[in-house]
Amino acid sequence: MSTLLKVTNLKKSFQGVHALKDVSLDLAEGEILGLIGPNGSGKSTFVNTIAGTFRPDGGRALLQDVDVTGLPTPAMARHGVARTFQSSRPFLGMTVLENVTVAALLHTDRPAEAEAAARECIALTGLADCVDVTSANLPVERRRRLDLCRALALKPKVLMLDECLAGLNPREMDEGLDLVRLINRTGVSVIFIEHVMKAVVALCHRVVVLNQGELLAEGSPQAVMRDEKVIRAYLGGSSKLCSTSKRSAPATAT
Amino acid sequence: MLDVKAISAGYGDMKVLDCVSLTVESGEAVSLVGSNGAGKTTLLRAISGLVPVWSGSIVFDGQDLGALPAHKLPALGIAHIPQGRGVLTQLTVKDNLLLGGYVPAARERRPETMKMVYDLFPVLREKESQLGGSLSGGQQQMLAIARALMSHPKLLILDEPSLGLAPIMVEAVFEIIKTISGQGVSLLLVEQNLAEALAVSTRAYVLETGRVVLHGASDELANNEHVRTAYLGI
Amino acid sequence: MDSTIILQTTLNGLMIGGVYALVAVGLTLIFGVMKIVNFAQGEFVMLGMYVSWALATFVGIGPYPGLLIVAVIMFVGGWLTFKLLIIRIIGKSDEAFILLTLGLSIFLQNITLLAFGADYLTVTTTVKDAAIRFGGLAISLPRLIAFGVALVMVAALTLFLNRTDTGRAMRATAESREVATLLGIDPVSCFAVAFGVGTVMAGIAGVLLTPMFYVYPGVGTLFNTTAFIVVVLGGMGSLTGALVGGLLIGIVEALGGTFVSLDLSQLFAFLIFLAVLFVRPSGLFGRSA
Amino acid sequence: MNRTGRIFLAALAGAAVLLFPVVTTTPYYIHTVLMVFLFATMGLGWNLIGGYGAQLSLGHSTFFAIGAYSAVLLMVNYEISPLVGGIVGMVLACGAAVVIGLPCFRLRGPYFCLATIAAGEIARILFLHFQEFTGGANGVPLPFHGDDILTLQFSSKAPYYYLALGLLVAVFVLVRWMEKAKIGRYLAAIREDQDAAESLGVRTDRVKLIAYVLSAAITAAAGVLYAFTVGYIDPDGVASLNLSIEIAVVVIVGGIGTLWGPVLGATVVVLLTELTNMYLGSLRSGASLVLYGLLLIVVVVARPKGLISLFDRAPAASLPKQVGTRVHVA
Repeated sequence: MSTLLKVTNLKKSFQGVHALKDVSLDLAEGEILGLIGPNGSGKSTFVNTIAGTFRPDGGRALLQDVDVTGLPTPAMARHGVARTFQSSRPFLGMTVLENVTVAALLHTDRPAEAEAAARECIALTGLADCVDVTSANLPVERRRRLDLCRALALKPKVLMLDECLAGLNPREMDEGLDLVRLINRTGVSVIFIEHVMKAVVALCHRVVVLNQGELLAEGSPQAVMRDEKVIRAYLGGSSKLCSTSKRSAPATAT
Repeated sequence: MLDVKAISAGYGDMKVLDCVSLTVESGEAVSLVGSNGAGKTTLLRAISGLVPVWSGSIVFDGQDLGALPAHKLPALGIAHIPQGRGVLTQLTVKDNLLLGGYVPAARERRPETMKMVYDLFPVLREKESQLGGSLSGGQQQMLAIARALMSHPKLLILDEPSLGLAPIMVEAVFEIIKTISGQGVSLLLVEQNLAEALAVSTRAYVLETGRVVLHGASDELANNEHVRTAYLGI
Repeated sequence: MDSTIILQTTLNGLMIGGVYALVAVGLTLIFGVMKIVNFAQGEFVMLGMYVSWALATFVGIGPYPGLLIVAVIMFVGGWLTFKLLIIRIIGKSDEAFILLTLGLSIFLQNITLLAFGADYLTVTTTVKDAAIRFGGLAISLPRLIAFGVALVMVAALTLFLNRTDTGRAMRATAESREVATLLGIDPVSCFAVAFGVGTVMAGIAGVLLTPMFYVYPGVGTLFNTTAFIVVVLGGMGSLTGALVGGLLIGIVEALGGTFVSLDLSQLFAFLIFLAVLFVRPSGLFGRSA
Repeated sequence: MNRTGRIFLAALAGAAVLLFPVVTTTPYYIHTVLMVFLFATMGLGWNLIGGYGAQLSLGHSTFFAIGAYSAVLLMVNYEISPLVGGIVGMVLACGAAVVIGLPCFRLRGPYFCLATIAAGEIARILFLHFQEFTGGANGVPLPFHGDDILTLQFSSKAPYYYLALGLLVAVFVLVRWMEKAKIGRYLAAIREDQDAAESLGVRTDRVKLIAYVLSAAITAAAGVLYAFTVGYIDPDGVASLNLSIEIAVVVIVGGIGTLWGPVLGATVVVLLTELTNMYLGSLRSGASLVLYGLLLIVVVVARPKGLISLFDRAPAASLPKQVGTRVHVA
């Protein structure tokens, strides 16, 4: 697989706090790359810096050997780097179709064409039953789908998903994972940020762990999960939990 | 002491909490765990009156909180440290602390409380005339806790106190939380650092998509298969 | 150029700048705490002038002795405005506040026109024409008093915000309504106090201006735009900024009016305003975001 | 109401509007309705940026004045037809919009609004100052040379009425097309959430600038027509902050970001002002403005979506029932 996105020595700090110290990573064509790490480790800053929300203080981002470092957000989207937001951000006053049409207009000037393309994406993401529903009236699960659907309509090369499954129950989460796989199969490379490890393990080809704005580990999901450094970072410098005796757990279910 | 009965709540049309019940006894430390977006923060905010409760009731110390505006709750003895610490960055450390004791009952005892708090956090005394925003993340968390203590709370609500802190700072913060808990203040804690959370608390609730799916003694939950696979990836 | 004229002009500008500062400090307090722009601030200045005029004409209390009465009336007026109108749109967009206060400004200006007509009214005081002279320069006494009272008011407000619990509560509310609430502060009553005090500042400015300006319904518009300029120039929400900005605009207008062209005197203020807005939107004394 | 009923009513309204100058001979009435047309036109133009683009501009009188002054001065000083002068004015207004818009769109919240006020006031001061060119505060009267479409001068009000109506209809059609076109969709997205719009590739600054420039051109066109209808312009009349405010108020009262809002708003605001002036007399000219201020206050507090929201139909489609329920797997 050839490298699609190559990030080298990315740096970003806010008022003296180094959110990203020196992060380098590659995303291969067709890959789903998991990006994990404790809250505040710099995952969202990474996405925001690549997506153009923040200008990096240093480092480079190459998309298919084109330098896209520090481009503003719309330009990144036009180059084929799409993202979703940690908290779902549909255009609340618009219907699902109108939402997706805005995204589809990136590739055409004709609203009718864009609408047709939008309808395809909507069908693909399982939102057909609420095409004309105002997105403010959608439940969380549908909003998450709408996020993915809008991103899909952009026909991106790279899609960065910032906790796109947050707030979903296990069944919905499984459906969400299927949807991400589907998008990936259309030829979109994915950077996948998620806290729920089960989802990361199930979905990602490769995982990168960030901690304190630095790359902590990298490898297959299974290998990373077993990594002593990673366990320590997640458990806050101690391994209390691992040392507790392996009693069976008669916790009360409600 | 705190009795949350079957509450539902959310933002706009979006339901985030679905019939959640929870109790915190006097002097008890309870933690609330679950993945991002499960509704933990919303639950804390609903208790503090920052999010309107659609149905169900919240009773604190025998008083129904439903009818009270949010700013009346601190006077009852509820202190809530929000996610991101809520330090007033444009105010000095001292002004932050003075406002911690803004409620009338605490205001009378402010000088002595201030001394007590400074003894607990000597670094704050050193920096008392600096702006809150100039402190490091760890110091800001100390300030947030110190400010909460200024009101002599009966119940301390903490939302992700370890967020964005270096591991060594996390340890320190949890040491302090343990100390406070040891002094008889009830705790309700949301924390993604599961190990620390379960270590300081006696009981815990697991929240998933706005519902309590598990609850029990902290050490039992720590070994629960579901918790371990879902939240720790072990 | 004659240096005496330059000095004299600067001095005149400085004095009037003190009053600009007073109007702007009220505006910046309201903006700082509530994050809203009050387009009716100039009309509150105008109302202060009318109340002062009415006291002098019908009751025989001159502007300076009547200062306190006007302050109380204006506080009640501002507080009522808040309770009747402003409170209804808390949490809505910036635009809603701009439009609401714009409507209020039009309403107040014209209701005054209906009540008192368009005549230019004057208030006479014993000090109206008095002046202090030194080294070839002269400061009219009303201007000096206005300047002095303005400085004292700004200082008092600063002390109030920094040294009292209510003041601290207001600063807390200014930074985060939510955190303030969690500390037991009622943000809405802080808003009410801010709006009331902001109105008082405008009213007092009005009183101080009556000996030097004609009193008429449209007089407030003169101060509305100037106050915005000053507030943005100083950095929205910064009291020191509003004070320095007020003095600066006063001097710029006076110098520009004297040495370039009287009808261009406001132009310079606007140009400085735009320059600051584009180069440093946080203002001279504001904290950059 | 069924479809035929609606078509019938629309036809009736259309006929009434077309025949109005024929049945009434009072120039004042014709002038009043003409002003409704002009304000509706300006409202539609303002709405492009203020409503659809959600950038509250209180400096639109600048464009109005540029249009009016360009056409009038070119005719008075160089005998250039206002049909040409008007185009020049519109182009100049577009230029001014670019100059004002480019830096101002970086500003958010109340700063944008304040910047447009400042720009407008600067323009007014400049119009006042360059007396040899603009006549300063005395303004510029248009000497009457007899009826001629090339000089836009007519002894009767009726031709102006039809010109204003034509302009209104043209702008209305343009805006209606834009609402559905790419730019309209992008503007709507910007209004909802600028950051999210950018993440979908919308170049927000560019889109806003296009809307602003178009808006300026429309306002300038209205300014040209106004100047020749009234036959006299001065800075306090055509470049004032009050005019800027009135243009915005028309839209806000009617319904911001809607197609019919500006039309409804112009009708209500202009008629209200004229009627109170007529019945209470010009001596008490404050009365109409008191009502105007009150109207604005009431609309903002009680009807933030404008009077047009009184005609709102049933709420849009909602979610199919089964979607709302969640199956929970513990």
